[in-house]
Amino acid sequence: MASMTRRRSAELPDHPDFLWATDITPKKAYDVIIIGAGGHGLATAYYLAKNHGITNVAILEKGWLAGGNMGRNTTIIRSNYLWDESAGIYDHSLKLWENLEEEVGYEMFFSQRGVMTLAHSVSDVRSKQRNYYANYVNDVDSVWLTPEEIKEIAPIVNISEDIRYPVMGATYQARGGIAKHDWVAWGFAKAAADMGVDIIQGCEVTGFNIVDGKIQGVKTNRGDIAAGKVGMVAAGHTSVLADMAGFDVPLQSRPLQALVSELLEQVLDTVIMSGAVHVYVSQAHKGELVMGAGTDSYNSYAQRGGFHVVEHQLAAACELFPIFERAHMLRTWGGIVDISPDASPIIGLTPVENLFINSGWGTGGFKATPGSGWVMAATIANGEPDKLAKPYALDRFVSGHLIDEHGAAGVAH
Amino acid sequence: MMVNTELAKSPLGGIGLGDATKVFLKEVPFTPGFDLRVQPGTPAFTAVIDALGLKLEPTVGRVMRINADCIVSEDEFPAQGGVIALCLGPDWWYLTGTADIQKLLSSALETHHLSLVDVSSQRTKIEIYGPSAKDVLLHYWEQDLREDNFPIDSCSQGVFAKTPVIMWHCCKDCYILFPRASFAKHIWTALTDAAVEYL
Amino acid sequence: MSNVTFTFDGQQYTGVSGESLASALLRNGVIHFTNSSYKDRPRGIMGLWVEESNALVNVDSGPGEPMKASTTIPIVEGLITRSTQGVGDLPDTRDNSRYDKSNRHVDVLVVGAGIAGLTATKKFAELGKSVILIDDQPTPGGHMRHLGTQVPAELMAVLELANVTYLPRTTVQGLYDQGYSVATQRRTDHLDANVHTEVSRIRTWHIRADHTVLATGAFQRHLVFANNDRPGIMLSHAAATYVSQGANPFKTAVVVTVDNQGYRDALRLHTAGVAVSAVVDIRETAGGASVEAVKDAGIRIVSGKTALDTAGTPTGLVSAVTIAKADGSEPESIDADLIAMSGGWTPIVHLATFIGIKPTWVPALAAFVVERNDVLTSTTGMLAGDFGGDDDAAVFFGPELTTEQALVAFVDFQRDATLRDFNRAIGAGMRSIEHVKRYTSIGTSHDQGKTSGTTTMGLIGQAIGKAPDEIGSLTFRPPYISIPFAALAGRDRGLLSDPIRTTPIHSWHESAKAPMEDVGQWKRPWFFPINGENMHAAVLRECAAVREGVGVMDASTLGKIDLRGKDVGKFLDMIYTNMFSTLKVGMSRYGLMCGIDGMVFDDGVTTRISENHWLMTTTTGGAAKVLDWLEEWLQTEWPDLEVYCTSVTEQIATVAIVGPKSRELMSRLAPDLDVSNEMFAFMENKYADVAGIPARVARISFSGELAYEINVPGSFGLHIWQAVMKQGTDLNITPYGTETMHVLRAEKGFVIVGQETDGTQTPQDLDMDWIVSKKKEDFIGKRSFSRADTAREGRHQLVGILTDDGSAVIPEGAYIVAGVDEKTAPPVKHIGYVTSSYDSAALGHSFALALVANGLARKGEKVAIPMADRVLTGVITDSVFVDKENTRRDG
Amino acid sequence: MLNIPCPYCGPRDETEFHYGAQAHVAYPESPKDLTDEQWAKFVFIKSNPKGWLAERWVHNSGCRRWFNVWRNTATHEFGPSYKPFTQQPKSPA
Repeated sequence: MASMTRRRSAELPDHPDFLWATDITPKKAYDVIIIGAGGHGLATAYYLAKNHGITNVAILEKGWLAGGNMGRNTTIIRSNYLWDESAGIYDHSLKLWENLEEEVGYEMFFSQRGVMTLAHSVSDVRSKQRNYYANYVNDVDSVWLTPEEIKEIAPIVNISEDIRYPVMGATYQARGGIAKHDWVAWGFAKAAADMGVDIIQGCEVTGFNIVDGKIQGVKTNRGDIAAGKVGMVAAGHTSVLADMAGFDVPLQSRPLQALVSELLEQVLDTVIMSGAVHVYVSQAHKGELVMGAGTDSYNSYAQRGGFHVVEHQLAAACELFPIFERAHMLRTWGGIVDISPDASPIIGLTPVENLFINSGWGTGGFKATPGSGWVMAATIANGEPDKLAKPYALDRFVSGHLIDEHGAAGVAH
Repeated sequence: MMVNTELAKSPLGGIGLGDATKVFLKEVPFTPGFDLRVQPGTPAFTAVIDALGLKLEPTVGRVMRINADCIVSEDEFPAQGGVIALCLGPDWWYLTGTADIQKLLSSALETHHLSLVDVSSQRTKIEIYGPSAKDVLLHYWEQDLREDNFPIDSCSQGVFAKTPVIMWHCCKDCYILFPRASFAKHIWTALTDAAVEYL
Repeated sequence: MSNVTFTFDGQQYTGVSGESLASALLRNGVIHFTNSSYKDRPRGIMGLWVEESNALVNVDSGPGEPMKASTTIPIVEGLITRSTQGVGDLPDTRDNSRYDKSNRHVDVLVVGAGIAGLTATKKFAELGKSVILIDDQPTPGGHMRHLGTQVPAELMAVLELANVTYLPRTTVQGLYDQGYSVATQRRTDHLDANVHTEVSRIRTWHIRADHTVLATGAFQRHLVFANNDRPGIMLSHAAATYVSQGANPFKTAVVVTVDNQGYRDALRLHTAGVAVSAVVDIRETAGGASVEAVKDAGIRIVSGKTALDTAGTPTGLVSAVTIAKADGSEPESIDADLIAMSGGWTPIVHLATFIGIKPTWVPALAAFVVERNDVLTSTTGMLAGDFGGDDDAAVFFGPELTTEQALVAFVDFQRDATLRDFNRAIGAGMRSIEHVKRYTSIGTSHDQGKTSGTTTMGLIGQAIGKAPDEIGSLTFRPPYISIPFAALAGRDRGLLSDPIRTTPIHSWHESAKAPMEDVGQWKRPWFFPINGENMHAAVLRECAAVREGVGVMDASTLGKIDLRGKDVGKFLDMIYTNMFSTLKVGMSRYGLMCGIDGMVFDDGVTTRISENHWLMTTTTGGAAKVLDWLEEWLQTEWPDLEVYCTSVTEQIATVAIVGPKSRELMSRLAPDLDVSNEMFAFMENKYADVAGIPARVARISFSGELAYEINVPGSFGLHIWQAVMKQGTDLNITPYGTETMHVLRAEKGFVIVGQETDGTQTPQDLDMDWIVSKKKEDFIGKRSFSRADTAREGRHQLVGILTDDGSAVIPEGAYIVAGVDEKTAPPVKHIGYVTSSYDSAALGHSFALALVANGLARKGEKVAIPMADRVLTGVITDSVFVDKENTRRDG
Repeated sequence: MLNIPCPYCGPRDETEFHYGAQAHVAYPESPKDLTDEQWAKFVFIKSNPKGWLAERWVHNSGCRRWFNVWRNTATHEFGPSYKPFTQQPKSPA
């Protein structure tokens, strides 16, 4: 690996002395209540205040801020999706990322180190190339790499033709990369709080007050709170909330596992995904390898999955990246992802007036955090779907106009 | 169907390896096999039992046989007309043996709703025997092989080295795998790799 | 006890075989072990086992491994190690060690072979249960090993019982649902060199136990005071153990304690010849045997005080400790080269929390414990709160410190996280343990908070006036200790990383040096190059041979499902979009399947062998999926249908001979078979001896050419293939692979599911409305066709595209823009994309299939295909390029 | 690694099964008589509760049978499993 210069990783800078007020007592009423203080909920509140001047907002979180998928994901950011609708919302999100730290005023370790998606068979190459050309016409930056070019960018990739599923090429989005999830969430939280948003942790929504099909507020373990508008941004728990509100959502909550290694000298300075062999990996700023795989097959809210999924993923990793053979798995964890039938999000109005939904981001929510918050804020503020969000309305499942991103999801499920 | 072994090829060419005092592995080529599907408690079921002369019990995992003592390391079952029935599902048996099973069941097939499909080429047969046989298998087989749970003449379908197989505990220290022909080489590689430590 | 030579940071040392690297280095007087990750402060060994968070090394000898705790590495002759600063490095060489896995079911799994674990083992073994006893130490006894006391003989005896399996040097890494555990066993690292290579270095155990006993014991905690990280500051239990085993570089010790364990360790230090200047106890009063014994030994006891700060030598080793009251008053300095901390016990709750059990805080023990006794899981020993009596610990984590002192008071050594960081987190509004962890990075290092976890919760409690269990719950994630990736890959590496499927004819393809295409798990010949042809040349040659002469293809990978019963026709009428119940015996029909969403799901040819016996073929990749699909409908929706499904994919080998000369070849292979069109029509099946083997021959064509598919039992596949090659020699029989097959079918406009489809196409989209029955009341997917979007005008439809430049092959997947005058620079509105694209020998021209919005109405329109490096132009055509009238299929 | 109680084979590892989501969602008597909304509900909506769920699995590496089982999605605890078209045991909740 002569072509590879190994870097020592650095300590992260300190967080600010003050982040947000704790132990807030909820007011009797708010203009807008956001359910869920995950990345998307925090971003929604932030853009409600910043873009629409709506600051009489409460974010209700049953646990601790950013303690769901936002706190337990592999932080990959990219916008090289297949369909035009996806290119619209994900690339909007990526453009927001590109100025986010400055705008929010918080270090987020947003690093555009590129995202590589490997192809391992003739048909795999065909579908990845289609993705590449789709990105081209949508003006989403993307290049096609030969195995040799892959080796240039990521010397640790095994491009030998003798491995079980040889690397035959890859799409590469140079603008893609990673960010540090807690820092992103805390940046949004601090900025929102600074603009007057109440972040109320340990406050669980137990029901909705609905009169004549119109939302009046929510019931919580800390009493009823009235609200003109309510946004559900609860990822894996969306189905539970929708049940309370009396409508169906086509979502299934599944475990998604990830793992990290110990701190290692830098050997990988891009993000590599391989749907065919079910592994994706990046090396974080401090030097740990961060890896994810496919979701477990069954519904679960337990935040844990089967160990065989992890074993399969590490076997695949050793084949693709022989240098990882001696790396150690230090910690595994599971998140709860809300999977929609077409692997695309569900954003917009619900059968209940002034109750809005943003869910179904499945395995790919982190990259969309700013974009999702942006369109959700606009949708709530205007009472009608933002133009980028329109295609993602619930009614697409009735009309059949699905946006099938299974092929383009991080791992083909 | 009688196999013309002049022209036929088995997936592993009858390969064998090992040491019977530790563990021995070998393919037994051209073992006849049939998938039988019939609903217990129906006239069809009775007809099958009469035709085979073997009282099938619809208990998944049970193996029943007549005239078919398993003699490991012999390529043939000793008796002619032997029938072995592995119950794979509530209405599903895998039949093997030396008898002409197709012929035995031909009249039942004409009059009843049942399915008998020749799968002699669908699967091959690998014998694993010796004191370490079970240990070798447990490197890949995740089901419970303890004698009280999987005694002699138990069978099971499951995943072996990431491929589907039928497993039969045919006699002491002896297990038989029926892997699908297309996976036979993979399973052989996996088995021999695991056996190394015991030889 | 023999001596062994090993290397640490380039210097050779001698140690006692069987001891740990940490022990051996202390024996050699190495106290300053390394410097810390970020603040570069001198650090020494502080712990005894996996709780160690300072003394990590990279192992360079043997297979090599980064980031190992020196306290867990058995020294062996020739061991070479390097200290790390909290960051590992990965060698570029392959790790050729063998790793494997094994699976066990057992009545009872006992985790931990301390007294509690051995006692539990005895209990269950005597009840006749099968027991697996797992312990991460090389020998049983737990703490007794460290105390050097004998394990009672009746407990040692259980290891010999027939129904007990004892696995030493094995770590239970994870506990999961329904009694499933994962453990890793270190099988060779403790052995001297050249172990037999067939023995796996690490074995991963998968264990399913009816009941799991957790007897995991406890770690000792450190205390948080200023400069508490100097080399020579250790956990008292660790220091006393090393010293009493002869690894003693120390002269004078001060023991700082919150419980009686400190007194017990003071005595061990004293006995081993270390001068104990004082036992400093935060408690005002202490009693018990160990306290009395310390008094009797004449050791000074300081009550109501604790360590506040330390002083160091020029090289950074600890030289003195300042003790004071908890508020910092009444300071006094005492010289010592060993500060032994006893901050209380932290039971090892990891495995319990992995399955969602929340530990409970017991103030009397100053510890989180797990008391559990249910069907699946029980706890015992220190984990369950049995600390053996007289510890009497104070709930105390460290004295009040000034901001300056807090800057160097370490909570997490490896992360260099200090009380100051911690205080800032509280000040910033962090309340949840999870937030504090993330703010400070406490507990995220190599030891995953084994020592700092409880301390952190205690400190938050102290800071905001709550009990530790009000802060959140002490939760850990698997694995218990870090595991090499390769160990978890086990044997699933190289050839075995994923099963390879081959047909009976595979050996022939290999000897012909055909490059293989991975189709799912199958290896299929891609093309058959002769004398150095490239793929393009080979495929043009193969295509031409098929269209003009005769070619042969191995079609054995197609999925095949045998269907029996009187209701098969009725069933297939629901499964396929077209009608099957009307199919005549002996005939085959092509069919298309949709999902309930109306989107194309699989396709294939199904044959009616006899009245109640059918044979379905599926795509190569779709076989398992389709069988599951059929069974699902039969079992969960229509159980009354008399249909049995049996997979026969490998049972039947299929050799397709294709091309105008295939009739001649077929008649040679089967002299008794009348191969004339009159007697053997398209889509008909005949039975005949082919090359001496009874076969079913079918007039099925996927190329548009006259073709015969010869179906025989798999074991005769190779024989038939060889016979075909022999009989066809003078006809210039040409074997061809998947690529040529794809070109030939594309020239005829035949779709490939997965290439022309991506799960969003209806049959109508594929210009296959002809295959959608209008007569049938219902079939799977029918209802979805009438949904607003599915029924709308202008959906993407399958068409052909001919480029203006016939030598230019459009890349598959390229997107299409309407008209050639339109803007082609991105972003640009597209009307569809290319699904298949090839050069064609038959056309002498490239061609493509594409899905284009409203494409069927657009035939003749000009289009552009914009790409980064060029823009191609062409015209939309019909999707059939060769033999539109289907005349060739009859020869 | 769940240990799933197959009513025919007994408990087996999760890897031998495929998941079938919510049980007791029957194919409509007459799809053509359903509104698009009703049809969409059948096609796309599957119950996703936090807690006890009666769900389908198929033992596709074993006896190949589909069956139903109660499982708690919050704890992964299994309740009784039962064959299709047999009386559904009441929820363990």
